[in-house]
Amino acid sequence: MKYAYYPGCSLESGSAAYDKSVKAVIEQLGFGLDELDDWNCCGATEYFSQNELVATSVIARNLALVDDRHDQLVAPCAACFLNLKKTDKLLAEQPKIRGKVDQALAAGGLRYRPGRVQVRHLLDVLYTDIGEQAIKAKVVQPLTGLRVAPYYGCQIVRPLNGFDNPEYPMKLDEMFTWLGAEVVDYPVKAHCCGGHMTQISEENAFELIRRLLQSAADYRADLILCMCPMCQLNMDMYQGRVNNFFNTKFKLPIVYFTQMLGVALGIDMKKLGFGKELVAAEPVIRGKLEGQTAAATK
Amino acid sequence: MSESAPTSGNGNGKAKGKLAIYWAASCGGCEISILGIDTKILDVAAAFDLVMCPCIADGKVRDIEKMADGEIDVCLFNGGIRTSEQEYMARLLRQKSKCLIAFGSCATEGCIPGLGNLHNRQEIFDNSYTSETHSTENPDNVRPQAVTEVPEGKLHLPIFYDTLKTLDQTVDVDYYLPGCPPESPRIWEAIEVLLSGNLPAKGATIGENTTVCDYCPRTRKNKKIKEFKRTWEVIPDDETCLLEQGLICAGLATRAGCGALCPQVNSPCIGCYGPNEGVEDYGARFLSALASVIDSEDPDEIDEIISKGIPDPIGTFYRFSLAGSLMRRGKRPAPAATSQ
Amino acid sequence: MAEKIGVYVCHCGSNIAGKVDVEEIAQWAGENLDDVAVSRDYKFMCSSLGQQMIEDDIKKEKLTRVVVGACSPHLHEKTFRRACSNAGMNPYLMDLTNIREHCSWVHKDRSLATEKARALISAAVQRVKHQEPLEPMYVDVNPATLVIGGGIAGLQATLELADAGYHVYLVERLPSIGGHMAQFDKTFPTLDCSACILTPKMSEAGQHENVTLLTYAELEEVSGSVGSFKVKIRQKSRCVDYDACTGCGICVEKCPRKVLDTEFEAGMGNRKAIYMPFPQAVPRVPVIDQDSCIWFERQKCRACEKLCPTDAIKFDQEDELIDIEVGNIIIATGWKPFDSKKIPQYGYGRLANVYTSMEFERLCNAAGPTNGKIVMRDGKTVPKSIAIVHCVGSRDDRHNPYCSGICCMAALKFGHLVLEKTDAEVYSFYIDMRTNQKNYEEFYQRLLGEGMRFVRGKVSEVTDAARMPTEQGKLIVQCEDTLIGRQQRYPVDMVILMGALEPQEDARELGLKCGISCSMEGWYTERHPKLDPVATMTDGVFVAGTCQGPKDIPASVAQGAAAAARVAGMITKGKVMIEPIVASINEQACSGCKICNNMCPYNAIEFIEETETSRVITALCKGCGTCVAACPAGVITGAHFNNKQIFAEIEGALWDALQPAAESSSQAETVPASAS
Amino acid sequence: MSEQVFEPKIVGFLCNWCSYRAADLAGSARITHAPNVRIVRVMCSGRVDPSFVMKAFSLGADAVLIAGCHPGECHYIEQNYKAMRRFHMLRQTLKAMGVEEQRIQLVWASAAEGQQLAEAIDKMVDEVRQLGPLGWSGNWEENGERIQALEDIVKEHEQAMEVTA
Amino acid sequence: MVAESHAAHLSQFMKDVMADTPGGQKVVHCLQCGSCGGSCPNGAEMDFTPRAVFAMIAADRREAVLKANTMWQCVSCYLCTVRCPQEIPITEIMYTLKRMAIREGKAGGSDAPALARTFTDFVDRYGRSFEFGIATRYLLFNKPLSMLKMGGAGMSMFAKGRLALTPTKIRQVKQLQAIINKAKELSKED
Ligand SMILES: Cc1cc2nc3c(=O)[nH]c(=O)nc-3n(C[C@H](O)[C@H](O)[C@H](O)COP(=O)(O)OP(=O)(O)OC[C@H]3O[C@@H](n4cnc5c(N)ncnc54)[C@H](O)[C@@H]3O)c2cc1C
Ligand SMILES: Cc1cc2nc3c(=O)[nH]c(=O)nc-3n(C[C@H](O)[C@H](O)[C@H](O)COP(=O)(O)OP(=O)(O)OC[C@H]3O[C@@H](n4cnc5c(N)ncnc54)[C@H](O)[C@@H]3O)c2cc1C
Ligand code: SF4
Ligand code: SF4
Ligand code: SF4
Ligand code: SF4
Ligand code: SF4
Ligand code: SF4
Ligand code: SF4
Ligand code: SF4
Repeated sequence: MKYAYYPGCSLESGSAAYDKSVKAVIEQLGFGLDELDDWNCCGATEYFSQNELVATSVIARNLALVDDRHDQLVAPCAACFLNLKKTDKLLAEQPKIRGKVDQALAAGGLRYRPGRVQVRHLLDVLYTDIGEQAIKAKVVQPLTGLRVAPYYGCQIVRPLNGFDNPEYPMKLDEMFTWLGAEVVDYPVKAHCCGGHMTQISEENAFELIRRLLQSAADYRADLILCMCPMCQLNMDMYQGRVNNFFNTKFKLPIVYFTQMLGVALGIDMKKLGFGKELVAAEPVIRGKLEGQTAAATK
Repeated sequence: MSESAPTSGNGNGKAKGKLAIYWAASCGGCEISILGIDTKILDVAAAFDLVMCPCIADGKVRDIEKMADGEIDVCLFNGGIRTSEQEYMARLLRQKSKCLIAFGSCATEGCIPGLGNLHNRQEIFDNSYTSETHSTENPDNVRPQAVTEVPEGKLHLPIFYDTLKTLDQTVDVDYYLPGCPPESPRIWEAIEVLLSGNLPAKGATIGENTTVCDYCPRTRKNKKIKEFKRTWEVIPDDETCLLEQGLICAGLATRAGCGALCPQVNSPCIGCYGPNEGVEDYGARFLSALASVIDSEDPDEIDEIISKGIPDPIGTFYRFSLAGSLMRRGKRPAPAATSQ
Repeated sequence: MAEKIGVYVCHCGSNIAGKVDVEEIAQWAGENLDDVAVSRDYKFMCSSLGQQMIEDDIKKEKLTRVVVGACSPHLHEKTFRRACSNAGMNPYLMDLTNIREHCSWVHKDRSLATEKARALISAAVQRVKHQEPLEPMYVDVNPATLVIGGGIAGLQATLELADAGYHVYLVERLPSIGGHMAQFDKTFPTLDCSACILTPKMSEAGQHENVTLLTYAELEEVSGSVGSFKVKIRQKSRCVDYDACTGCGICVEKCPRKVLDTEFEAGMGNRKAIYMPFPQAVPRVPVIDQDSCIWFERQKCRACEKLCPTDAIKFDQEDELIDIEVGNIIIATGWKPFDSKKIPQYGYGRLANVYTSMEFERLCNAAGPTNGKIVMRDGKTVPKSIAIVHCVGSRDDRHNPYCSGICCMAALKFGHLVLEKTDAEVYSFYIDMRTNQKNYEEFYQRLLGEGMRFVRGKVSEVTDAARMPTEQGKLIVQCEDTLIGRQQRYPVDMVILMGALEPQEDARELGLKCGISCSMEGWYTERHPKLDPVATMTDGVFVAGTCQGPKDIPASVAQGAAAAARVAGMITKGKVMIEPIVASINEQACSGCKICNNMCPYNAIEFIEETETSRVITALCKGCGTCVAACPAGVITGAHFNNKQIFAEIEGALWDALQPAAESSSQAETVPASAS
Repeated sequence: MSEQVFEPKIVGFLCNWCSYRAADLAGSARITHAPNVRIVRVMCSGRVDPSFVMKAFSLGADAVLIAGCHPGECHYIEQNYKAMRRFHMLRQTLKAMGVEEQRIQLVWASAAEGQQLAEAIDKMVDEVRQLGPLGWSGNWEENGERIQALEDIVKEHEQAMEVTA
Repeated sequence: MVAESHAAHLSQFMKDVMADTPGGQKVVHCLQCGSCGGSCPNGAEMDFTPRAVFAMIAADRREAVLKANTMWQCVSCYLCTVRCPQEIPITEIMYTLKRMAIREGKAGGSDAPALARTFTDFVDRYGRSFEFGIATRYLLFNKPLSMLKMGGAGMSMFAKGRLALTPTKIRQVKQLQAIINKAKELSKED
């Protein structure tokens, strides 16, 4: 298996921390992830709202760009993952649409071949392909004492993931028990973060974000782990405004799971893009982990 | 055509019979196998005069043409009918022979030359005479011509048919002797039958009614196949049935006669002895049996097992019998043969 | 010898003649088809006059074969076969071809319908030439019967037969008979006490002179066929001597090892390592659960052995295989509950106060772990509000597409019990209220009156994630109240999930052993869904109760009785006929390749080691012909459907297809003669 | 008679317990459908031998329909799975010979599915109509130049003999 | 599956929705159970719950549905889809309704179409999305007020280096545009 990497637009700018930590973790775990050359935007949810054929064609371009040396396309972003996967399935199963997309791609000199690449989410690759043994073997800084709330959001687990339960996913939970963290089993881990609702109807979105923060706080989480730039953005950037709006006092750092995985693997926090989140994570993490090591050495 | 038995000559003072051996579209292996009967060839020589056998003795068509109808007692005819000349010879020998025997796989069911029936003449020539194949150099695109004008007049070459036919698709046949080639001991057994005068019903195949598995010493347990394997993919153990190890062994469907030579040396039977008694279509029987034991109930998986394990179904099921089978080309030009 | 065939084409009034030119076809067949000696058309072939005509012709014209072109063989094959045998002809030398259902009734164009009918007649004529005389087989019916499953359906069947004077072997895999009904408190819609109506039946079965009770036993193997099945039963080791034990219960009382009872108590209570599932268990002989017994775990204890007054404890008892012979089998293996953990958004297993319906049955059962007190998992708090969720795992393509039929009523029953025993509010969240049996709708009316609250909407999720202070510490049931079209949240203390009835895990496997099939979902397939609901496609094997599909107790009982009646009918008749349509192997030619050995679901093909050939056990073969099509050597023949017959039929059906090609081949005859 | 639409001849192998009864049901319910399928009754779709299909093609059928009980609902428990496997194997084999997939179809129809069976037949007839005749036996015939060539040989041989004579 | 011959009796709206949605044939099987409406994170804000929308589709109430906010409230969380007992592709139908509403000029009441347009315009031009550009353009034209409210968070994002001020462009923009243009052309065909 060889992996092509589709970072997605957000990882280029707003979520550079994700990108950075993915790369650092991958390097530490010692396996290859080659960025797909000249990839284009997956269209988020926006293309599908306007023109299905354009949406699928734009996405199919990425699938067509994967060269013969790679048979897996890995996306870290939930929306990118779902769009790529959904399109791949659609094209494989609906010859009528595929016929048209083929024509569109041909206009750009490209060709889509059904079943050639497998679209995977990064979590799936780390959990399934790398696996417990390999990851555990590389842990140098167990996350003992840190209460993490894994947050899956929607589109990684629904509707097509096939590697975890769409209602009550567990893979990220399991991975963090490998790392020694205390995993918080809270009920909203696969509920919606509001998506682009922040842009359209803020107050709705605030309520959705509040539900997540509230539940994580109720379960006394130290921080929330996420795996999608949009989720991170909504819960992090809007946390202050949610506090203002509801008169709450949430102060929950929202970090990418790869960042925490990196910490456990002993990678320097600087290299993992910490510091870019608006609700600072470093003090919380250091506080907990150092306290723990201190307790252990006593 | 021939209703009476051939004049049997046993060397015991009776008049010697006449024997013709002819080859049409075939490889010559059948003749070698005849010679393989060893010293018994002398008994044959004692019983028969060899009036024709282009491979090993001189003989002129003209002499045959001059014979009276039915003058030849036995004709062993090997090879399928691919050209007008071969058809002419088949008709001629039929007319002149009391007993015409389709000898070997080519004559009985078409054999390897019959696989050409996947294509028509045009396709075959295109492939052979253009430089698509590595062994071809033909810059001027020369093609064989049925008729060529020379100053002396017209020269004729036999024309090459679209379709290779078996002997019995061309002329009436009395008996069949299967095998590619027929095993020498079976040839001798057949000759003994002929000499005995105790003839089977017309149209019979002189051979056994059971299949190769009957002679195969391998142990059979349970036939369930999740994956068909190609011969180079596994080194089979030499105890268990090869099919049960995933290899496509045609021994199941192939008439006994060879003594299970191939499976005994760790090589799956490829089916050269043709269908068993009473079987209408070898390939259909074989594929039905194989498909029946695929271990899956999911249509997609089944399709995958088949297309992965049997990329060339015609070559697998009809390697020897395409021409003689019920199978015909579809309307559209057949796709280029998938390489094995 | 050429055959003399009689061809009879039926008008069926205008049913056939209205679309097919019957007279013309009859004439054509007489003139054009080889070997046809007589060819007639007639208004109603199946009438006594029509049959008489065939009989007369057979005798007068010395017909050797008969072809009838009329309706479906499923309607009248028997009729015409009878006519033939009346005239002294073997009935299997007749072929009935369907030119009504398959032709006149479904085609618009008269000339096209006529053409098709002609082809069908031609096919039948070609086929019939190759048909062979066959003799039906008869076997005696063994009057003993095997009933598998001791739930209410199996009990009913057992008692009906035993009372009629026939012997019954009742095999139950658990330590006691009784089935699910034994776990219930009350039964809808009359609310009679389940134990009160079930226990008498259980003890009757336990004591009946005609019943051999085999509990803690399972079916191992079935061979043979209708009339004479040979059955192997595995009697699992109880570690208790069945005959010596008096059922005093001292061992149970003194056993120090307590384990969670996930069977009878549905995980709501405990039992001992040596146990009888419940006080009224039949038989009253305990079993040792070897997985939890201390002796089996670490060779300590033996308290039960020491205290048993009759020395009945036998730690070294082994499984025993019992061979029995019966004439018929009734399968009544019931259902198993849906695993509610498969719907994680309902929180079962994660949220303490979410219950399954079977847990709740035990919770409100007077003989249950709380003596019938409805309390939450902490064992003391009485809930103030309870939500009952319908259709959990039913009517859901992701789990089971079917309606489980009984859970709406069970939900109403629960509602009533809660309202009777507590002050709690009860909500039912339903999609449709299914109450369509006698007195069921009245029961719904009663609950409306008793103040049960009904919300029409499938529950979306049950959560403890509170959004408002009023929701703190509660279970929140979220759904759309579809009647007002709004999303709603209901904070409650307890949630009951009305899980689906599902087929037993081993239903398919057991079915295979007995030679019967299951639907996609795993319910046993009856012979006819309306007109033969307890028979199966395998003669001599019957089904009753919920193993055939979800149903309530009255329906299960009715089926148990019906199956018993069918079996009693067979026993009274004494003999059964078996169709001679079976496969046979030319053993001389069989190479022993074993391809066919895997083909037969009835295990009718055996491999004979000495000769290394295969053989069909005629009595087991059902005549499907699958092995015939599989044999690579072509040495299996299927009676009445052999290759020759079918090839001839194909040829006849296509009599008009090769006309043009035939012309060209006649051309080929005129090749030049060779030079001479 | 000018332009006639091509009406394919199709042989249908129907299982006695389900699809044959479905066809019966289509009849009782008067569900009209195309008259092109000539039905051969077999006890089970598992009885359908690939050689039946080949035989039908070689005798001039343009297509073959095989119909049986739905997977998992076989009257004989599981024999329709065998039919399914053979069907896939045969279809791939025929495809390699240039026979279009639509010419051999496998349809599941329970005894209750008269409507579905009728629809499947109509659909199939339509598809095969589009394809035109299969003409299997015709595809095997040689063209007229064969006779000419044989005549040439006869002539040449006669002439050759005269020379030596 | 509905037999095709029966499809003729369905409402025109239903037929259109079915034709426009992969797997959309299932919508006739809606049981009106309300799982979807009960699950939707924005269900409370919708004019009609998805369930109600399906009833309205069956009743051919096209105008009312396409003018409703329901589909614009959908955030594609797919909860309804994975819970629907009839496996109806609800979220995909929401997309279909969005497209229909835009096509038929009914999508007046929501800002979502504008956001979508802004977004795709950028992608059409650069091949990548460009958060800063999208946000400013969209907010400037659609919600100048919230621009002010956002300001603070936007500034912090900028300060953290999380807002790029210039878009990245893919190398083969021409190729992408050729594909998009061809796709647009093809989608007009039917
Ligand atoms: C919560 C709930 C409440 C209900 N309340 C009512 C009610 O009030 N009124 C009503 O009419 N109906 C009620 N029902 C329905 C009722 O449970 C069934 O109708 C009834 O149990 C069916 O009886 P049965 O004999 O078919 O199956 P079961 O009761 O399931 O009995 C089957 C028996 O077969 C045994 N068995 C299974 N497999 C094997 C095997 N392989 N070998 C040997 N033995 C085997 C089992 O151990 C069991 O003893 C309720 C159902 C539920 C879920
Ligand atoms: C519109 C409608 C459609 C239906 N469709 C279906 C369906 O598709 N499938 C299905 O399963 N069910 C259907 N049913 C239900 C079905 O009709 C019944 O289940 C079935 O008819 C019951 O049969 P029965 O023998 O009990 O009663 P009946 O059919 O009523 O037969 C009773 C017989 O007894 C005779 N009789 C009455 N009194 C006397 C007397 N005193 N002396 C002598 N003879 C007497 C009557 O004349 C009658 O012939 C339908 C019902 C309705 C109303
Ligand atoms: S190896 Fe081949 S010949 Fe031998 S038993 Fe197996 S299938 Fe038959
Ligand atoms: S030996 Fe086992 S069954 Fe007996 S009392 Fe001890 S634990 Fe209980
Ligand atoms: S009986 Fe009622 S609760 Fe049970 S599946 Fe049917 S509708 Fe649902
Ligand atoms: S009375 Fe008839 S129509 Fe009404 S709910 Fe009952 S079954 Fe349905
Ligand atoms: S015909 Fe069918 S039932 Fe009979 S032996 Fe063969 S596979 Fe078994
Ligand atoms: S498949 Fe045929 S040859 Fe093989 S064992 Fe069975 S009967 Fe014998
Ligand atoms: S969940 Fe599915 S079946 Fe239920 S109302 Fe919604 S769309 Fe209809
Ligand atoms: S996908 Fe859309 S409609 Fe469905 S639950 Fe999520 S937001 Fe609601």
